[in-house]
Amino acid sequence: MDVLTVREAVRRHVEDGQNLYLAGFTHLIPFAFGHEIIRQGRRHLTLSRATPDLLYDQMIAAGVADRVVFSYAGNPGIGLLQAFRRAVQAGEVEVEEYSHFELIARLEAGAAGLPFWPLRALDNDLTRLRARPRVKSPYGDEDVAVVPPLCPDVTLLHAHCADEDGNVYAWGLLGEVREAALAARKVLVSVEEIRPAGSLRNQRDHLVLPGFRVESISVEPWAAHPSYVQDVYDRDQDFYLEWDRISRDPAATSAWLERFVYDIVDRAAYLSLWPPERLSRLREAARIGVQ
Amino acid sequence: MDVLTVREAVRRHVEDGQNLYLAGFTHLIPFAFGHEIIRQGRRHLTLSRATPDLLYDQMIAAGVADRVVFSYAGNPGIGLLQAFRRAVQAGEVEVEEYSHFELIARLEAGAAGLPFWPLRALDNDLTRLRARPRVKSPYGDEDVAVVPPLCPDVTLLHAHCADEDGNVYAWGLLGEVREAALAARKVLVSVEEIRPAGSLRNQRDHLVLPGFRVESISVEPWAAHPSYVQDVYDRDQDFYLEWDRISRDPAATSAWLERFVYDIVDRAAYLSLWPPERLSRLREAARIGVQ
Amino acid sequence: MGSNRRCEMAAVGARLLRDRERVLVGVGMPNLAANLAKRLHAPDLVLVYESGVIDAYPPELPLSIGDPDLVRTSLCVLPIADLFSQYLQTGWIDVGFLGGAQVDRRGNLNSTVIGPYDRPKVRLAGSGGAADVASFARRTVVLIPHDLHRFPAHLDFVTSPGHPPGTRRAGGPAHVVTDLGLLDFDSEGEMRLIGVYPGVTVSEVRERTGWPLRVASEVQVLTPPSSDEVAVYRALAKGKEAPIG
Amino acid sequence: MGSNRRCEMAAVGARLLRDRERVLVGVGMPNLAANLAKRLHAPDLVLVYESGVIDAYPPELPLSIGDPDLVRTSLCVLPIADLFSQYLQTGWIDVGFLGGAQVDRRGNLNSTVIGPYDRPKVRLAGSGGAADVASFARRTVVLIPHDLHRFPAHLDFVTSPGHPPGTRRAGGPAHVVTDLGLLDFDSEGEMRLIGVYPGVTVSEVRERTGWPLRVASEVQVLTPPSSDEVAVYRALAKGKEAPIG
Repeated sequence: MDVLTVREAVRRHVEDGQNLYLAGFTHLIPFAFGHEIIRQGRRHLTLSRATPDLLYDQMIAAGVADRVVFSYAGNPGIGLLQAFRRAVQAGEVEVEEYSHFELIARLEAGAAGLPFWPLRALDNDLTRLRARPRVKSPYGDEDVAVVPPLCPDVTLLHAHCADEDGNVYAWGLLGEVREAALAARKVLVSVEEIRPAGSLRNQRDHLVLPGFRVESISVEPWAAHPSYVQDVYDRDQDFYLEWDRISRDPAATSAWLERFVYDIVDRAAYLSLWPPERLSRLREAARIGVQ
Repeated sequence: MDVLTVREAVRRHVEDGQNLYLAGFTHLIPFAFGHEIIRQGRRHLTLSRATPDLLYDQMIAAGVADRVVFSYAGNPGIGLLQAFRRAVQAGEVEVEEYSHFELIARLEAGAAGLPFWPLRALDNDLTRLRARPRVKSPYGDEDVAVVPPLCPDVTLLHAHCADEDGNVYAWGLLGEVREAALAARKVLVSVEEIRPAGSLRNQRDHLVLPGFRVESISVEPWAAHPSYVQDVYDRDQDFYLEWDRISRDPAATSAWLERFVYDIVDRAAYLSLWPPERLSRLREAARIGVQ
Repeated sequence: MGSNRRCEMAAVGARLLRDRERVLVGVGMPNLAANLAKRLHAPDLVLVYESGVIDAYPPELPLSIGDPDLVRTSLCVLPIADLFSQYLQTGWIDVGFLGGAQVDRRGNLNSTVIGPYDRPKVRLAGSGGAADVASFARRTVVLIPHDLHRFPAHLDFVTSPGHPPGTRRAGGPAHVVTDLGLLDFDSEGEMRLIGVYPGVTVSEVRERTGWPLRVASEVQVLTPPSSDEVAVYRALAKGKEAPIG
Repeated sequence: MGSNRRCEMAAVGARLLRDRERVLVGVGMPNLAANLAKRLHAPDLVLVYESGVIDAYPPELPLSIGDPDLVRTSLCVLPIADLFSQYLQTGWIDVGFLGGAQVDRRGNLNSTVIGPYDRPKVRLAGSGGAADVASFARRTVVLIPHDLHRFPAHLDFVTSPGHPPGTRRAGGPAHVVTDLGLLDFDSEGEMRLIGVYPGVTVSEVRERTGWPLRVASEVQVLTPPSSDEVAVYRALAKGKEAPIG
């Protein structure tokens, strides 16, 4: 396990053509990693994620992806992902689509090292269109649907903190984060802060991943902005609404990417583009909720 | 969800011939429920449990079981389960035996409502003897072993506490407790204490089971003795050693059951048979460890 | 759709939820209606969100299923895998409370594409958990605005299954709540109008439905929102107009 | 078996564990030896117990794999299902460190029955996780007293698989540590004596083995426990004689 900058972690471990899973469910979305991947000009990626969210919309707009593996491509609580929508309608990215349950079952197969995972079949057009196979139970007449494993080359995630041994801690909604990490060949993690080895031992209920499953830790506060980190900073809901507007216009989308991704060198530069009051407000809002 | 005495819970919900899972992994073993089942004279039970422990040894000695489903029938850290051993050698109970992984996979199938669960095959005599079936993956040439679901009629467990809505909280080693509960038709729970509805909401990391999955809660402090409850009382290791001696002798075993199970009316009476210093020592030992 | 009609829709949707039921709540109007129910006649309604949240009681209307308030007020947060596998798939969710882009006469929902799947005219968000919820919840209730685009004769894509041709399956869609009224499904699994809001006519509903809609022998006029329902609706919806629908 | 031989056995077992390895620790002598290694040359050894405990550092020797001290000093506690499925089955455990009632020339272990399975002469505890560990750990090390009953020509039951007939599988048994010496497995997967404690002869080992034991061309005399090893062993084993073995 190495402690690396986000830039160095992406440089060393993320390659063209890989299958990536930028994990984090509604919060802890690893925007810093995603933006760095755009900046370093990776191409022909397969982007896997149950909920692509704004991050994949931006990455698709930047042209890094050939293919998206997903189950819900919406702007949560707001509407559609416009860059994703355009790219699919134009045939510029391939989609491989599941229900949440099916996609997460694929990760479970990957995390367990098995060639398939069983679940009850869905009687819908995705099942029909993709001719999802079934397996007959040897214990009776029932058959069940099965999905193949999803094993990302690299899973990238953001967490509350890690210790110097690479043990990763997070809380709140974890969605499919753990499975996405355990299914991956490599795991890169950004964190709000890093603590001395051994100092988080009393936090064992929040351990997400032991250090021996982690390739690198990058200390990057605010790496999840505009998504949130439970109890640390709130979602920048205004930006989620703004993105709905920006992303409807390809030119505005490009301009945003120029200014907030390509033209800056790192996350500190990104943060300097946001009014400090806006960021303090998000911190404040997150803390109000903490009992 | 009802709040019932242990006696009433067993009277209402445990019937002859059922498949029971008295859950709890090395700690939280529901001795109060087990002893009550003996006292009420249930017969022809299938006793399922990864690690039968002293509790099933006592229940087998008392003649409640026709069949044991298990993966490790030892006295942990000490040796064998003598009553179990004798009963099996005499052909008085049937055994249905797995590795830990296989047994827990059966519970996972039960908890997910699926007709089988996949895992990598074991090349051992249990696999050969029981002709465990395999399933071919539709995604390649691999095949995997599959085990059938284990769905106990009743799972009985002990936990640290519950609230008045039946939400159940525990921590420490949970082993296969959650799966055993979720796989069951009914779940009966004993707890060290019960708290007002809503008062444990900040303990969400320790929630084992929501109230809507629970049939009844029984307030029964020390219900897990001689096993332990993490941070509340320690294992009565002396008794685990004593049982090794007692259980080697059928007459001594019967005498123990007479005195500690049949001749008493409830758990309070059971506890009065133990020197108070012994119990305080166990409480003390558990608290020393708490940071 | 005016704010009045939204309020009527939320109230009628809420009334379909019984106290102590476990309801898996979709984003938008279902979220509003479920929160309304919990604040009125169903205080022990168990709100479950596909993000893994069990038994939330958010102080304000959550903006999405991933709102931090949902976590703070929850009984617990499950990995999604466990929620779908051990609670939904096994029949422990009483009601799937869903929105959707389109619904057909069998209660099938489309939230995937308009046009052909491989080259869509409009690419929508896709299933999320909706297909799973529609398949495994003990019944589903759909909340959706009533117009010809949303009630087409033919769906381009079935994301979430309704009732199969010719039969009514156990589980599956029980009710559809629209901004015109309330519909259920008859014994053949075909959608049927059973109630309208005051001032709405049956022929108006038929005109805004893309197939010859079946109508119950008696169509009731739905009780307008009570002053309590209106007050709670307003408090919930305040400042949250954008995300709903 | 005398206390000296136990100490030698623990020391030789411990030396087979390398720092930073993840070792799944069985009850009894394996537990003692793994804790010895962690206190000496392998401070970052990751002790994993089949009870779900990851990276424990118990202040005293735990009485069983379910000791409350293991939980208090652990990095985390996993549901057993996750440990077996996501860590063991996937090859993340480097060493399975196991005891057993009997071992044969292929490294197969029996901990199930003596006599026929369906009407055993002696019914033993069964696999627990041993069959899973022996199947999926990257290598296994077996610690077992050396006598004719424990090293029979033929096992009544194979609980935990060793090397298949005629070949050596990747993974599987790497070493066997006994109270006479150290054995490994040759390229055909057959057990072979490679070391003896000072004062033990090769013919003594052969006499206490139930088949014609292969012997390496050079059998080393094993380095006796250092004073550190002895001191730590004594501190660990103190008052814990009963459970070991």
